[in-house]
Amino acid sequence: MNATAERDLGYSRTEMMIAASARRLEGAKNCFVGVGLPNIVCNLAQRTVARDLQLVYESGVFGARPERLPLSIGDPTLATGATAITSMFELFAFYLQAGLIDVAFLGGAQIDRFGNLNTTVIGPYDTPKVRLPGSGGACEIAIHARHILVIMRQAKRSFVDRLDFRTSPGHSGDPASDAARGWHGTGPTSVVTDLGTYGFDDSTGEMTLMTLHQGMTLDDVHANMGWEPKVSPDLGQTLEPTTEELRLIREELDPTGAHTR
Amino acid sequence: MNATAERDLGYSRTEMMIAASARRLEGAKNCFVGVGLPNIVCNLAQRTVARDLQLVYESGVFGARPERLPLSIGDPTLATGATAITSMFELFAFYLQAGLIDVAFLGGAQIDRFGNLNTTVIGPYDTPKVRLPGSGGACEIAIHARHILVIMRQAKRSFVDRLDFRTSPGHSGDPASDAARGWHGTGPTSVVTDLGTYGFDDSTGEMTLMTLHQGMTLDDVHANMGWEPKVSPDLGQTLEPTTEELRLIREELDPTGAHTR
Amino acid sequence: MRDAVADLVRDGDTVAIEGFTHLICFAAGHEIIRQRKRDLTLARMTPDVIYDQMVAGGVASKLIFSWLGNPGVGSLHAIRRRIEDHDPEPLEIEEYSHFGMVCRYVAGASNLPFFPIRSYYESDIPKVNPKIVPMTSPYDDATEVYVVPPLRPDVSIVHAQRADASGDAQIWGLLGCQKEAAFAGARVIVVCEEVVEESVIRQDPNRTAIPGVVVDAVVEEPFACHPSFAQGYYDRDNAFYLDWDRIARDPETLDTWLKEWVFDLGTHADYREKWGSAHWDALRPGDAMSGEVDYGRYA
Amino acid sequence: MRDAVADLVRDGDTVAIEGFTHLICFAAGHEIIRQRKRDLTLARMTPDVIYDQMVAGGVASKLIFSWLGNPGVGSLHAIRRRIEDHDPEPLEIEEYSHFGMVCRYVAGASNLPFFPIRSYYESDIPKVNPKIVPMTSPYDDATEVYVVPPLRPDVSIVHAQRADASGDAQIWGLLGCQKEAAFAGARVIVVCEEVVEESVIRQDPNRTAIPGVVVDAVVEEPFACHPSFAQGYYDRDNAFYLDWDRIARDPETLDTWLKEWVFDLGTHADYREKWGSAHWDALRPGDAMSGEVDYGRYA
Repeated sequence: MNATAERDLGYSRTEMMIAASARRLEGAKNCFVGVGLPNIVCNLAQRTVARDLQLVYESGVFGARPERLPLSIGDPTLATGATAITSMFELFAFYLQAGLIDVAFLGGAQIDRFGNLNTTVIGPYDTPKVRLPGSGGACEIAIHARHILVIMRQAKRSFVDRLDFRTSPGHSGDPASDAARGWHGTGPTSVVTDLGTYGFDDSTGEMTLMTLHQGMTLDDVHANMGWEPKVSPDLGQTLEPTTEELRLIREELDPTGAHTR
Repeated sequence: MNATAERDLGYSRTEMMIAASARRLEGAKNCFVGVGLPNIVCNLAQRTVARDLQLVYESGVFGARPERLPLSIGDPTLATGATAITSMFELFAFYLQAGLIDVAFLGGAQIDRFGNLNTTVIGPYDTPKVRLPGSGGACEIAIHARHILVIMRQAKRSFVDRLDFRTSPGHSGDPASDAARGWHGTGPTSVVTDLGTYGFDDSTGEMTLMTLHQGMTLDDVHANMGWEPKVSPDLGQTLEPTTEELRLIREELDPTGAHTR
Repeated sequence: MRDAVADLVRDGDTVAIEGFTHLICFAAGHEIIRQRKRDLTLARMTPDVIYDQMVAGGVASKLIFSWLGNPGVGSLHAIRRRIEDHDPEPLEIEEYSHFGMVCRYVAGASNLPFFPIRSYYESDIPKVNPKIVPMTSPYDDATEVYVVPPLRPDVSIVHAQRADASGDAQIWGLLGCQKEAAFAGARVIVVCEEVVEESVIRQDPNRTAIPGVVVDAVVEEPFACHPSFAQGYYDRDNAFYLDWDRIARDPETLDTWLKEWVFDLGTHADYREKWGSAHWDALRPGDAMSGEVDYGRYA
Repeated sequence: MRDAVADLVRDGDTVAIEGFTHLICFAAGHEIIRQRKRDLTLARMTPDVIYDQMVAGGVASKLIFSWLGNPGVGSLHAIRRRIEDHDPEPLEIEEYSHFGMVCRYVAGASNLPFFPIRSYYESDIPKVNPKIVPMTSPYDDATEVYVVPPLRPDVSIVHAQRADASGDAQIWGLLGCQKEAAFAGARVIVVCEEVVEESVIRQDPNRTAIPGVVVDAVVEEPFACHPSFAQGYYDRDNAFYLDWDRIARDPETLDTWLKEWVFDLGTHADYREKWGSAHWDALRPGDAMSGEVDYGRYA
């Protein structure tokens, strides 16, 4: 887990995260794309496992066909050639709140074992240590998108036992009570980190390690997690990025390496 | 008040109503146009006393420039060349409910002395004698348009002491309570009939005869009203239609005479 | 159209054929009559001639509406006979104002349990419709509003000028509540004047009213809105609207009309042919082009 | 722009300069800084670099927002200093989610006393913002929602690609909540890339987002959104967004920037000139035309 190791693998940890995340979009009809890495992940998925994937942006774009990697979720390349552009009211009301969104990517400064996310503040709200961006659309996305995929780099300070602030709800810890919420969303489905991939246990709603990335160990996971992680009895190894995935990332999606190296 | 009298005057009673109504739009910036006669009245006003009048249609058109007299409030001639076309939600929410509409025309099968209107039913609601169209936009128009002008032919069965059904609210009879309603609308301002024109008394909110059309008498009014009408101490005579108004109505707005003769 | 209606419209459904004077899909209504669907609840802001025909055709047991008339002409006689005289049987009604109906669709499209509006104050409408209920703002002003419930038709049928094969549909001219009705529908049929290449839609994404993601069937059916109109394609056939007043006044004349113009015809193509090309030519407007805008290529 | 801001923006006002990544009117923000307005409450879904500049320029005492960042880049350092360190003084904040902010504008535009949304469930956001309150549906399902109050800015400033002299404004590409913010504003400034003839607007009325009836001032100001973008006119100047991160990290660098690029310039024309024409040429996209539709002439 150092620079040498990364060179040996032939890909960066970020590239591993992107590839592992993109594959989770297989079969998805549409995806609500967030800022940053999810942008690259969705664009990769569209070029690999989900060619018919409609990219939806909270900026009001449905069915984007970006000719370049968008610089933000509001890049003009998203508007030109899209299927539909709507007001943000309609995007949030008619698409998201109505339950039309299959998958959304979220991330955050903090996540807990139930997939609750904090993108608001580190420290107390009124006297913050670090003021983060806040919800944006995350709070309602977490509630309404059918599936939530979380991409986050793993560290003790971000995978925490207790959030400083709950911006977006995850699982409650009681699946029966979750089902009774009557939300379209089933909450976080997967978490992809630079160490491995996690699912959520059906009976407890708790984050569970499913695969480790090549070169990573359970010790790495323990060292970067604020609670004792549940581990799947079938713990496996994450499939490595393919040559084609790496080519797409490096040549088409992030040629300058700004996001991925 | 028969065919001979009308011929003598050189214009029909309907033409008198149209001309008198159109003049009430003097200075108005925009007007919510209804189906039927109001359509002709607004189009006449736009050609005479209110050249900058923006025609607004509940079908979602703002600033219409019809090249022909619209056949209904949804005529395609209203869309072509308009300033803006909006969804009906936005028309009702952002324009009407927001208080942007200066004047609206309403009519009905029944009106009472306070300008309450019935466009729903004659007889009991559940066992109707005559089922009328219902509210359409009238209920909210009555509440939100700054001024309401009513155009109706006068008869005992339509100017009634008690409505069979109150579709659209007028004055309550207590101006203090009206002011406390907090509505944008000030309720009915004028009623133009085939006999004369009426205002509403500031202290009682009651319909008051202001002018009689040429050839009409107080007896005619009494004969066609379901209550004892208030009469202004300054009762005057309605200005007759001008040659130009008649030319516009006959040559441009209703050349077949379908609505006006 | 035959397959779309057969597959997606079921006896007992709540069906909304929307379009405010504009883009009213008469062809879909005729097909529903032809397939003898039964016990439908018909929702529409303005039932118009289309629902008068459908009610006369015996498909409906209930009407949800806000303005019940033949616009610019007068009454809908078949519907009135059902309501006033229960002739040939009663017709249940549930009525709102226009804004109330629109907001029912908005709530349905938005998955909202209710929608607040400032209307119905001092009106008798809430007295005859218990679904319109008062509510008080929780804020200091304690403003009173009324709320209406969401309307989620089992089937929404909307017409558009053009759509691609996936159902991405574009509309210009009067928008009515086509978008809201489509998003509110559990099943959605988009009928259009022309099916176009996806690239035509993607050239002007701001023009897209309805995305294919909510659409279950796309039907290309030119002149499907006759006697209503499609902006830029054909005018309203006002003579027919006037004529309908005469036809619908007499139940026998109406039955004859339904037999001749609906039951005895197999498809809307037959209907077009029966009217004849001169009729359609006469309804064509002149040109009034929108001009273009530049979205810019960002590659 | 000078007159519009001088006449319509007053100390203590709530000001909304809207535009979601697209059509953010930096020129208006700069003019407000230049005129040393004070004690403003700044409302925006995404405060973006524009409000970081305005907060640094000392015009604001409060922020209403839903996402506080430099989109695609990182933090807004001037705002963070005010919030985290009260440097140079505290900044009051009132925060929502995106949907909450959008619905505040919708409620403001619609004269609704509250707007219901299905959000904020199990989130801490309502705990820190007492204006977000729970409400129960009056219907049988008794669904719980949260409601947000209307937002009625004293001044809304929105940018459009083109407008006529009356303020009838057309927008394409991302729409954000330009329309809702404009209708919600008590006073409204429309800034545009081009003032066009009324006939251009009337050729395509479905493209009109904002009618002149709600507009108090129209200002033609090309490139007024730089470093954000105007679809079809210029690209986002991403280099500047990245550079702002460096500039804003250091208060002194930031003050120097404000002096050089705002206070020492009289108008946005000076700003355009200072960047130079090569800069603007480099931001021009290629063409991607919308195609035309035919509204039809009905005469």
